[in-house]
Amino acid sequence: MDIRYIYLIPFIPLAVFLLLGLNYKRIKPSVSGYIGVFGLLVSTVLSYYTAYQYFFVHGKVNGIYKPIIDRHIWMNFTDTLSIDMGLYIDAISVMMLIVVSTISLMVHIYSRGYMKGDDGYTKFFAFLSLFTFSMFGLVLSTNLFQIYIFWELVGVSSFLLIGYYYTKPSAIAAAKKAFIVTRFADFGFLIGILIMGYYAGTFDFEMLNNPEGSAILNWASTSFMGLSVITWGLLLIFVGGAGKSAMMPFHIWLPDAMEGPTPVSALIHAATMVVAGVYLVARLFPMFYFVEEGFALSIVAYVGGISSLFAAVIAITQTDIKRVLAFSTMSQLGYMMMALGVSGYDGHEGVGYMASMFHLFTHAMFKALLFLGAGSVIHAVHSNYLKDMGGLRKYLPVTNITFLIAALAIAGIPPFAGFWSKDEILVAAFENNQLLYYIGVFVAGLTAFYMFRIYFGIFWGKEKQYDHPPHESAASMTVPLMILGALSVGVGFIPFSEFVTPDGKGFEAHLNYPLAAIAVAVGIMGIALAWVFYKKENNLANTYAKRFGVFYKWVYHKFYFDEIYLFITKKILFNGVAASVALFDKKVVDGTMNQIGNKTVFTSEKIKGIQSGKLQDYALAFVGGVVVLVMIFIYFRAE
Amino acid sequence: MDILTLFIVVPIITIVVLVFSKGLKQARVISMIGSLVQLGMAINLVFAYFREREINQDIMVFTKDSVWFKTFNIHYNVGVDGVSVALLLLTSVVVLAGVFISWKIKELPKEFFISLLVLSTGVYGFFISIDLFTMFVFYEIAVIPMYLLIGIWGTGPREYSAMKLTIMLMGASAVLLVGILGIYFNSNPDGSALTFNILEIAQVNIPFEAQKLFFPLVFIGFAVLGALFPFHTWSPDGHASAPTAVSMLHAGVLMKLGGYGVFRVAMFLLPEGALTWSNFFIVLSVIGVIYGAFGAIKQKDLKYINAYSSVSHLGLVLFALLMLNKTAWNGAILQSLSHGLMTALFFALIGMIYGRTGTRDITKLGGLLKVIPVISATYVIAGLASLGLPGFSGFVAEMNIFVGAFQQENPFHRVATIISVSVIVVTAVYILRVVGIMLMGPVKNKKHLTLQRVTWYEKTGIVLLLIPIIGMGVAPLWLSDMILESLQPFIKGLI
Amino acid sequence: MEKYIFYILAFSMIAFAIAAVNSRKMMRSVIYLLFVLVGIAGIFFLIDYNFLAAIQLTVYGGGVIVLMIFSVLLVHHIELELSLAKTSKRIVAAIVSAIGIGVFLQIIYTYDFPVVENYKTTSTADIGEKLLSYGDGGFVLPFEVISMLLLAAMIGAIVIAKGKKT
Amino acid sequence: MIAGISIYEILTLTTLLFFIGVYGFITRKNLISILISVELIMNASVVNFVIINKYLYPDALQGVLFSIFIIAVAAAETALAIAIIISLYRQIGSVEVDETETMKY
Repeated sequence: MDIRYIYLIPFIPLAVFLLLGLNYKRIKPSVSGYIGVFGLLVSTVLSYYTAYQYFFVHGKVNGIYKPIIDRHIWMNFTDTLSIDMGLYIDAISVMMLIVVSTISLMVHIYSRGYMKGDDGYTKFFAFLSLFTFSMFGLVLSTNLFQIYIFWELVGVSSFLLIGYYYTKPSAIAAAKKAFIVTRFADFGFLIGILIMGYYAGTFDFEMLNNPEGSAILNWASTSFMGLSVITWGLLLIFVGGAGKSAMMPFHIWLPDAMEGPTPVSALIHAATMVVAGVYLVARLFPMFYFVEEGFALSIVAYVGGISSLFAAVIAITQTDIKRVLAFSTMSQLGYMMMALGVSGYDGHEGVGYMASMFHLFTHAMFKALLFLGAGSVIHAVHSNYLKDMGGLRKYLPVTNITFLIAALAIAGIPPFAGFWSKDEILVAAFENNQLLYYIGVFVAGLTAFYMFRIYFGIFWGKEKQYDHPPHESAASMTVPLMILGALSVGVGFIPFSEFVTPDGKGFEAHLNYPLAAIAVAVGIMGIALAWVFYKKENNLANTYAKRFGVFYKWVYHKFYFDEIYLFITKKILFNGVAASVALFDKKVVDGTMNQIGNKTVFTSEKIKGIQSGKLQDYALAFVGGVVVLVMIFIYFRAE
Repeated sequence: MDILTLFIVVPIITIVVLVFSKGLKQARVISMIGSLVQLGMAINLVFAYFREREINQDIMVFTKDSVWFKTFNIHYNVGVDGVSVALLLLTSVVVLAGVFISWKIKELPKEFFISLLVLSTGVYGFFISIDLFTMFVFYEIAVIPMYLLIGIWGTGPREYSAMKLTIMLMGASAVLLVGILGIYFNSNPDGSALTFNILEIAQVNIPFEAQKLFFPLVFIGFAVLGALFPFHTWSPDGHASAPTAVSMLHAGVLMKLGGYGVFRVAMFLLPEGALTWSNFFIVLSVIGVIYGAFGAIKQKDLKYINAYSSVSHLGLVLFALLMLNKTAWNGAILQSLSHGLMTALFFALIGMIYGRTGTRDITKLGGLLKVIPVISATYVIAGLASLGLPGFSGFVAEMNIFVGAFQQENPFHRVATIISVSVIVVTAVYILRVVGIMLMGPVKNKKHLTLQRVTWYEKTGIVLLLIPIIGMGVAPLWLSDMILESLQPFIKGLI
Repeated sequence: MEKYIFYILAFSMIAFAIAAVNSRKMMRSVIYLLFVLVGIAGIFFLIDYNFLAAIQLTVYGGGVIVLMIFSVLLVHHIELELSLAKTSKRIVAAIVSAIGIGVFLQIIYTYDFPVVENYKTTSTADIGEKLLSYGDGGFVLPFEVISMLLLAAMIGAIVIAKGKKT
Repeated sequence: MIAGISIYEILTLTTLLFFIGVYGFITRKNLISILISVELIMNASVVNFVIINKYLYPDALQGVLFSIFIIAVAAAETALAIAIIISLYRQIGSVEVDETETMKY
C-alpha cells in the first residue's frame, strides 16, 4: 500500500496555516474561513480514505493488522540513534486521524459562525490549522522523538488558542499556566525519552513495541532504586502523558484553559489534544504491559482511576458550565487511562485497551458536541454561569436536543455511544481490578448526575431575565451540532474490537448483561437525582450542600490544588528562589567583581602617594634602593 | 587571493571605503554592500566546502600558511572545517542584520559602522585561524571595539558597563594568553621547533602535568566570553548599555568565540587536562544554566532578561562541551548557532521596542501585540524558539545536547544532565512571563497606541534572522551532519 | 707633616660640609661650601696635582661660588631663615645615609687596593699634551665635546635666564 | 701620594662627603641648597677619580683628565641651574621645592 499520500493530511493544514498566518492582514475574514474549512475537508476525506484503505483494502496480514511505516532521517545523534520523521499507520493512528479530522472539521465549520465579527478571525483559523497540523503529526509519529516534537507543537498551539483573547488577563494567565504545567510534565517526558534512547537504544515505536525485541526482553538489565530503568523511563513518559491529559496532579491547567474560545475548548481541550496522553500510553502499550510485569501500567490505572473520581466530584459543585465540562473531560480521560491500565495483551485480554480507544473515540464525539452546545448557549446568553441560565429549551431547540443526546451518551444510557464504550471499560476493570471497578461505577453515577445538573440548569428550571431574548444560533453552528449528535448516537455500533486491539488480531466483543445493567441503573439513578434536585427551582441542592459543609467547600475550591501550586510557584520559586538568585547575582557575584574593581581603585589611590612627583622623595628611594641592593649583592650572594 | 583570506580583506576594504564616506546615507549603504558581499561569500563557502570535502579528507580544508613573525614561529595560518564554516555563516548573517537594524543610527554613523566592521573582522579572523597566536590577535581585535561601541553609542551607565566588560574580558584574555603560551612552550617535547599551529600541536603529546596546569587557564580564558558562572556579570550590564546592533553582534557572535575557543583549543590540545577538570567545570556550567534561568525570571529590564537567558543558554554550550562526546558537541555548536541567531533577533526586537516606547521596563509596557503586531509576533516566535520549541533551531540544539549528555553513564553526569534538562521548564516560565506582561494584556500606556509600525529595514533584519532559525529547526540534517563529520578528529583524544 | 695637614683639611671639610647642608642661612651655606671646595683643592695640592688644584680654585672657588652668591643675593633676603624638612624625613635620610656610609666603608676596607708607592709630580704640560693628543689614549675628542657643551650651556643659560620678551 | 696617609683614609673622607651631599639633597627644601649638595656629591667623586689615579696608576692621567671634564661640566651645570633658578624666581617668586609644582602631572 502506497501511503505517501498520507503526508498530505498534515501538510494541507500546515499550508493553510502558512497561507493565513503570513497574509492575515490581506485575506478577508469570509475568505479565510472558507480556506480553513476547505483545507480541512480535504484532509478529512483523505483520513477516511486512509481508514478504508488500511482496514479493508490492506487488511489483515496473517490475521494481524500490521503497522505500515514510512520514515526518513531528520537528524542524526550518533551512528545508531537518530530522529526520524515519518508515518506510522496502524489501527489507533488511523482511528485518531478520523477523530482529529472529524472534530476539527466540525469545529472549523462551527467557528465560522461562532467567531463571526471577531478581530482576529483569520488568525483564529490560522491557529486552528496549526493545531490540526500538529495533532495529525502527533498521531502519525513513528518514534518517541517525533511524538515529542509534535507534542510540543500542540502544546504551543494550545497556548496560542487559550490566549486568543490576549487582552484579557485571565486568558493570559490561563494560557501561561497551561503551557508551563504541561511543559513541566514534558520535562519528565523528555527525561523518559532520553532514558529510552540510552537503555533501549532506539526511539522507534516499532522496535520498542516488539514483544520479542531487545527493548522489552532486556528490561531487567539495569535497575535504579529497585525498579528497572525502563520502568522509570515509562513512568516518566507517562508523566508527560499525564500532563497533557490532565491527570492528577497536573490537571490544574485544564479548567483554566476554558478561557479560550469555546470551539477551541471543544477541539483541543475535550476531543483531541488532551487525549494525546492516553494515545501515548496506548502507543507504547506493549512496553507498559511487558516491562516489569506491567508495574508502570498499574500506576497508570490507579492514576487514571483516582483522577476520574476526583474530577467527577469537583464537577458536581462547579457553576461555570465550561468548567463542569472541563472536569468532566478530566474524569473521562481518567476513565480511559484506567481502562488502559487494567488491560491485558493477547486476544480478549486486550479488552481494556480496546475499550479505552473506543471510549476515546466516542468521548471525542459527544464531548465535542457538549462543548459546541455549551458554546451555542453561551453565544445566546453571553455568560458562562449557570445562574444566568434557565428555561432555554424554548429558545434553543436544536441545541437542547443535541445537548440532551450528548448528555445521555456520556451518562452511558443505551443506545447512545457512551454506553457501549463505558460498558467495555467496566468489564475490563471488573475482570482485573475490583477496586477500580467500583470507582468506575461510582464515577459513572456522578457523571450522569452532574451532567444532568447542568442540562436541567440550562434548559429547564426558571427563566432568567435576559437582556435580549436568546435565539438559536446560525446554521453554521447548528449543522455541526446535528452531525455530531448523529455521530454520538451512531458510533457506538462500530465493532471496535474487530479493529483495535493490542495485538492487532481482533476479537468478538459481547455485552456483559449483568454489568451493563448495573451501569445503566447507576446512570439512571444519577439522572433521577439530578431531576429531583434541579428540574424545578428549589432549595434541595443548597440544603444538601450545606449538609456536606467543609467537604463541599473543599470540593468547591477543587481541593485547593490551585492554591498549593500557586504557593509553590509564586512563594517558593518566584519570590524565594528566583528573587534570591537575582539578589545573589547582584550583590554577591556582581558585588565581588565590583569589589575587586573598587579595591583596585582604592589601593591605587593609596599607592599614588608614593609617586609624589617630588624629586627628593625619588632620590631618597633611589639611594635607599641602591644601598639595599648593594647590601643584597654583597652579603647575600649565593655562592 | 584564497577564499578565506577574503573574509578578512573584504571588511577591511569596506572600512577603508567607509573612511572616505560622508554622512549616514553613504555609510550605511557601504556597510550594507560590504556585509552583503560577506554573506554571499559565506554562502559560497558552504557550497565550496561541500565540494572540497568530497575530494579532501583533511581536518581543515582551504588551508593557507605564511609566516608573519619568524622569531616565535607565528604563522598566518588559516583553514576551515564544518564547524567554522557554520559559524562564519552565522557571523555574516548577524552582521548584515545588525547593519539593517542600525539603519537610522544618529550619532557618528561612520565611526559606528567602522567599529562594527572592525569587530566583525576580528570575529571572522578568529574563526578561520589555525594558529594559536593569530587567533588570539583576532580575538583581541574583536573585543576591543566593544569598549568604544558601548562607551560612545551606549545608553544608561555606559562608561561603567563598557569598563566592566572590557576589564573582565581583558582579564580573561590575560589568563588565556598565559594558557596559550603554556601550550606553546610545551609544544615540542621531542625538541623540535616550538609552534603555535593547532594541528601540529595536536600531533604531539603535551605532558600531563602541563595539561593539568594549563587547561583551566585556557578554559576560563575562553569561557568568560561564554559567560561562565561566576564570570558572567559583565554580560547583563554590558548588554543593557550597548546599542542594539552591538548587543546583537556581541551576544550573537562574540560570545560564541568562547565556546568555539574551548572546543578548538582547550579540548583539542589538552584532552587529558579536559578529562581531569571536566567535573569541576561541569558543576560551574550547570550552576550557570539554572542560575541564569532563575535570574531571568525576576528581571524587569528586557535586556537583562535576555542577558541572563544568554548566560543560561551559553551555560548549556559549555556543559555540552564538557560532556566530551560527539553528540553533545554537535549540540554545543548547534546551540551556539541557534543562540546566536535567537539572541540577535531578541536584541533587535528589544531595540525596536525601546526605540518606539522609550522604555525597556516590562512592567511599563503592555498590549504591544495590538499596536506593533509584526514586532510583537516576532518576539513571540523568538521566545518560542528560545524555549526550545520544535521547528526552531533551539530544539535541535538542545536535543543534541541532552541526548549527548545522557551518553555519560555515571551518576554525577546523570544528575547534572537532569538538572540542566529542567531548564526547559524555567525557560518557559520567564519567556512566557515577558510575553504575558509585555505583549499581551491591555495597553497600559495611552501613548503607546500610536507607535510607528515596523519599517522595511527592520523587517529585512528580522527576516534575515528568522529564516536560518526556522531553516535550522525544520531541516537540520545537512547542518548537523556537516558539523558532526568535522568533530571526529577533535574528539579522538578524549575517548 | 703632610699627614697632619691632611687630617686638619679632612676634618674641617667634613665639618663645613655638614654645616653647608644644615645651615638655615643661605649665604652661610654657600660660604661653607666654598671652604669645602677649597679644602679639596688643598688635597689636590697634597698629592701634587697642582694644575688640578688651580682649576678647582678658579672654577669652583672663583666661578661657581660667585655665581651662587649672586643668585642667592638675587633671590633671597640675606637674613632669610630657610625652612627645614620634616624631622621624620630628616631622620630617614640620615639613617639611609648612615647605612650607606657603613656599607661603603665596609666594602672599601675589605678591598685590598694594589697601591703603587710613588711621589711623582705631574706637570701641566703632560696634562695639556694628553688633552690635545689624538693618538692612543688621547682626549682631544672629549675636549672638543666639552667645549661645545660649555658653549651650549652658556647660550642656554642666557636664554633661560633672560626669560620672555615683554 | 700623601706621606702617612693611605688610600683608605682619603676614600673614607670622600664617602662621608658624598653622603653628606646625599643627605643634603634629600632634606633641603631650597633649590640653591640642593645645588650645593649636588656640588658636594660631585666633588666627592672628583676626588675619588684623582685619588685612585694617583695611588693605583700613577703613570696614567685618565683620572685627572676626567676630573677636569667633570669640573667643566659641573660649571656648565651650575650656570644652567642658576639660570633656571632665576627664571623660576621671576615666574613664581620662590625657589622652594614645594612650590615648584607646575611641572608635575
